Amino acid sequence: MNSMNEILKEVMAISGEFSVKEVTARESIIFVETSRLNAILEILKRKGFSHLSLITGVDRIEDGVFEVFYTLFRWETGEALLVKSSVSRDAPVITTVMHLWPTARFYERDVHEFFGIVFDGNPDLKPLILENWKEIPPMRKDFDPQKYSNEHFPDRHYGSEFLVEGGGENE
Amino acid sequence: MSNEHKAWERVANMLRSRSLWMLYYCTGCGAIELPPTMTSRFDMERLGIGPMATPRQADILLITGYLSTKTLRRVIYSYEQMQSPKYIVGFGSCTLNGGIYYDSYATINKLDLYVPVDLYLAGCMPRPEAIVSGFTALMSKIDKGEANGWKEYQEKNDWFKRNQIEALGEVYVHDEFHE
Amino acid sequence: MFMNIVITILSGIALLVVAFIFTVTLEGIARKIEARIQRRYGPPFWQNFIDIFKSLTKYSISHGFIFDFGILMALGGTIATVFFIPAGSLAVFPGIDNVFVVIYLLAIGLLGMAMSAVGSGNPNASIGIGRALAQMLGYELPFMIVILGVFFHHGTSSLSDLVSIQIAQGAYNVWLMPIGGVVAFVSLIGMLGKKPFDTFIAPAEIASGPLVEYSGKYLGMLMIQHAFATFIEIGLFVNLFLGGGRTLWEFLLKFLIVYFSIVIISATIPRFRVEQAIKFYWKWPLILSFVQVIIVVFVMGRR
Amino acid sequence: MSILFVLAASLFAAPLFFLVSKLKKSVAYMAYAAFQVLVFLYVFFWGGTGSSYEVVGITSKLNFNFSMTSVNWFFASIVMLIISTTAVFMFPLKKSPVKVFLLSLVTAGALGAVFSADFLTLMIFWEISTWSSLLLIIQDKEKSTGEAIKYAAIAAVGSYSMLFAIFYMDSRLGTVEFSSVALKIESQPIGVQLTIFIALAIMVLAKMGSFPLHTWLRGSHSSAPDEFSPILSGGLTKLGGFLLFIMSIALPSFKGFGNLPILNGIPIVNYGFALLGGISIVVGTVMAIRMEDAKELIAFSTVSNSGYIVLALSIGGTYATAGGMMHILNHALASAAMFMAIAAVAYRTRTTKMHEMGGLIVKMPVTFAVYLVAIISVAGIPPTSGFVSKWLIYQQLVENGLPFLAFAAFFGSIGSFMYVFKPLAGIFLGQLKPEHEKVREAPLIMLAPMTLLTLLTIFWGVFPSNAIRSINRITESIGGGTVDVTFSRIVALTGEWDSVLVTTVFAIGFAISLLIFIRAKRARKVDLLDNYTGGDFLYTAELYHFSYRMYRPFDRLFEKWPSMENWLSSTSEKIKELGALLKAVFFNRNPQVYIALTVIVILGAFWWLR
Repeated sequence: MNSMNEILKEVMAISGEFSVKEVTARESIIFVETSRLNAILEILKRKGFSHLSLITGVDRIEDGVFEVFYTLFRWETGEALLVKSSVSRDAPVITTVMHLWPTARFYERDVHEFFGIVFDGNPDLKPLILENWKEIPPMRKDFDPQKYSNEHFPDRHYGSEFLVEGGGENE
Repeated sequence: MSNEHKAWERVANMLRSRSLWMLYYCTGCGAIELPPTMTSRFDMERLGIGPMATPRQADILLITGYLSTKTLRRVIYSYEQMQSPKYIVGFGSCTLNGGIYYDSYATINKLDLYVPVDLYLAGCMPRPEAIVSGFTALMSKIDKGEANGWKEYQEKNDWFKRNQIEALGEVYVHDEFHE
Repeated sequence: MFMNIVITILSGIALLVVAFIFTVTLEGIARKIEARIQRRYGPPFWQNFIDIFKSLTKYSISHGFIFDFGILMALGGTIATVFFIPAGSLAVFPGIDNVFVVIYLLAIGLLGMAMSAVGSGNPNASIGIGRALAQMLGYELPFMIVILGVFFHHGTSSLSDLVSIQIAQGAYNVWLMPIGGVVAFVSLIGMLGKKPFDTFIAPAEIASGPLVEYSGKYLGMLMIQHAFATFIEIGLFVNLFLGGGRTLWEFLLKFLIVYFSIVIISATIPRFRVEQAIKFYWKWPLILSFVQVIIVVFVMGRR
Repeated sequence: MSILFVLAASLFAAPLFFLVSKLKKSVAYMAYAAFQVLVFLYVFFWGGTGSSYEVVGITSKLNFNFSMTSVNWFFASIVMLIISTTAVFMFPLKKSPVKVFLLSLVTAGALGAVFSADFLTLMIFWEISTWSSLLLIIQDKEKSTGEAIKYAAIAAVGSYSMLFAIFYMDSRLGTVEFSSVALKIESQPIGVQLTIFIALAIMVLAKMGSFPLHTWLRGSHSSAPDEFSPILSGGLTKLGGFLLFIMSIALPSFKGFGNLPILNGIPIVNYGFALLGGISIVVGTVMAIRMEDAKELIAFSTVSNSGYIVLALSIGGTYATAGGMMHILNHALASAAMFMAIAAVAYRTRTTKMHEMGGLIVKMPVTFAVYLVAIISVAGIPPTSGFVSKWLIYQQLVENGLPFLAFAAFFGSIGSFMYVFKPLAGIFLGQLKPEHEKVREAPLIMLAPMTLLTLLTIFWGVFPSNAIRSINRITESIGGGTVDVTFSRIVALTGEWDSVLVTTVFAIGFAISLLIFIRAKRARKVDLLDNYTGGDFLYTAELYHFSYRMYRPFDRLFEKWPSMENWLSSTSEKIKELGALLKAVFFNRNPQVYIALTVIVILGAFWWLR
């Protein structure tokens, strides 16, 4: 059972260099451009990282990019691998991985709903959790939840009597 | 009201206060406080309060914690299925003023804008002792005939409906799972 | 002639009042016993009265004509059956209170509630009614076979005559036919719908089954019907197997003992699935009831 | 105005109706209905005036004997009541000249069979009605020839065994008349009595659809035209009851088999026959619970109820006989009413599949009421007549102490709650399907006969003494015991009950609950879309109508049980192969083999007949 580094070396041999950052003995992160992302994921799946446990996104608004994380897991040795790639904020399109992992369909639907990243090839990019949501995707940093909450859900106005008596009459 | 009707109403209130049936609908994190309240340590049944499976049979609807817009739609639908006289008890600070989720895009901040609340229990989340003392307070309120949230909902119905539409857009939604 | 009509009416009303008050207090005490078994205090024993009258004061919804008519038929049938149960000295129709009439009049109550529950259009209710009718086929058969033996041995199927025979004989049927008594007791638990056999009103699985759409006064009427049905079923068992009682108090005492033993059993046993319940009833109780009847018919012969 | 005139009129009316309906269908149907009603009234009101006896000589030995005793009157009035109400009922249904011709032939055959005084006439007229019903079954549905063949095969088994019985009786006793056979049969040796009894029993089982020969009922009912099913299950199976009554009660089979081993009061042969009836109750009930088509379900309920009749009339005794006869009357009324209700629903909704319908109580309330009273009677619940007959049968079971037959009887009556309730819930209750939005109540001409049957069921349920007195007249005429009946009370050995009292007490209970209902606050009417669904919204309400395989836990219990129909179809496969083998061996092409075979057969015949 070759360790994770040997696998990564084999992958680099096939698809070229990419930077590797080791977090713990059994977990590391690799940074990949979106153009090579699909090929590398496919190779990693063949090499043993058979389980896709999560797809999630991070909004790097200062660099103007969205980072998309693919968390892979290897059952034989219990190693986890985070494949990170970034997509520009104004045209966030990335190819789907449904052909590798069918379960990716709902992860991609979730990321699409909360970040607006389009996974082309995924037929089912409907809203998953929010109902009747008209605003921009809420997990983006340029969306202000406080403002939305104040507009849509009026607050309780605490008049003077509440503060002074400390809620005496509720006994 | 004729005094015969008033006397009958007083007897009815006495009956209603001693036999309250609670709906099995745990909307938030406070619901985990209910099992200890029902079982042998605090024994809610000795106050005449017991869980019921359907809104048709229930008298109290417990809003136990933060209330997201999706759950609020189901709460309104269940509340309207319950039969009056019916009461709502709000648990914790999330129903009072939004609690720690005051700035969230998904949860409401003031419960009694949308449904009439008869009793608030402070605490995040109120422990079983607080729940039991809250219920005894509700029972005395019903006994005195002051717990008229359900009458309010009937009289000021359009005010409630307007608030609901403002916050939720529409109450009866079509989602993919029910076509 | 006119006098005994008045007497029957009065004793009928007395029987109804006794049945209602006694059974509802007993159910309240039963809740206290169950609470004690679960190491808690439980509600006051008059709690069931409060629940019933509170439900009657509430508003309610109706799903149409058959929803109402079914409930009226259920409560009406069950009230009619109560008159045919002799309670010690209080026998409303001595001589013509036939057991088959009691069992089949009770079926009106079940059919009425079944119609009204399915009329509410809720799938939980239809599933509950399907389970109730299937389970009825389970517990009713052993009971009927055993009471066939009782009628054959005593040569009469009228309740009040059976009671007077047992009193005169001094030996209760439960001593004459011990296996029959045990089988009847087990199927009595099924009839009452107590814990091991209450799959048709399982609150967790099918939201209290047939009762899912009943609110307010319908619920109150169904609780009254349940109280009367309990009185009929346990009264039937006491009269058939425990000699019914010379005075009203003796009957009520035996009623109480039988009821509390069932409550204690049902407080400690989890719920059966429906086919398990039917398989259970068709295995041991049915075989034992056949053994008992064969003993009675071929060995003991007529009295 | 004797029986002959009535019989001749109904026989010659058949071709007449055929010709008239060639010109104008509705006129023919009206004439047919009027004729049947007239015959019924004539038979019903003429019966009470004692008995008359007529003979029609055809050859020296072969003559038809007809009699008008109380037995003939009882069965004639039941059969004619069902046929005349169905005749009125079927006016709006699809009309065709062939159908009206066959229907009137069926009536003529049934009438002749019921008035017969000897086995031969009974056999001949019965075959007329069987063959015409055979042709009638394949009128409506296209693929129903398979079912008709199954019916023909089993009917043939019955009629051949009866034919054998007739010839055997003629050769042994020299007569086929009921009364004279009854006199001569006691002196015969046990073997003779046994063969006659068994041969006739096979005919009864085949025609009533009891246990071993019940598989034809389901197919013939589901493919028969809607207007024929009530006659088939209400009328024709009752002819089996007539033969059963003659066979086991009129010919004193109890004395005849007296010296066979007795099983608490019943000779072993009768007990075996009753056991077959018991098994047919259990099989009919279990199969009925698992049916998804309303007509098949009621067909199996006919199997179960004819099991009751076989059980009751074969154990004999005063109460079982009275109970059996009363059950023939009740089941005729109830199953005819059920089939008519289902036919009315099918007339409006074009289907009899229960899960394709729902909520029709809103659109067809009267049909619902008719169906409700009919199922209360089939289930045997007090205010209706179904309970009276079952109660009488139970009295006899208790009196003789027969645990296994009692088990079958109790299983049948409690199981009947399950299968009678399934169509009620599937068709009438629950949410209305959108395509049934425009369904209207059945036409008045359909409702009138149905309500008549319902009122009769309730009348004989509340005042059973009226029916039991006429049954007493029958049992007296053949020397059996009678059930003593006052105006409202029925007294039996092991207990008595008062039907008027039960109904009044039920009315009092109903009034008390009505009082509570009105005293409390008025309920707000809510349609079936506003239902508890675990807090979620409900848009397509008819998806929520739960009626497909309503008793799933019960079905799972009986999945692995052997089914009679599969067993029969596998045997028929084997017989087909055997036939193919024989064909290959004997029927080859060259003629000499044929000649040789015929010669051998003729020789054999001569040897046997010398």
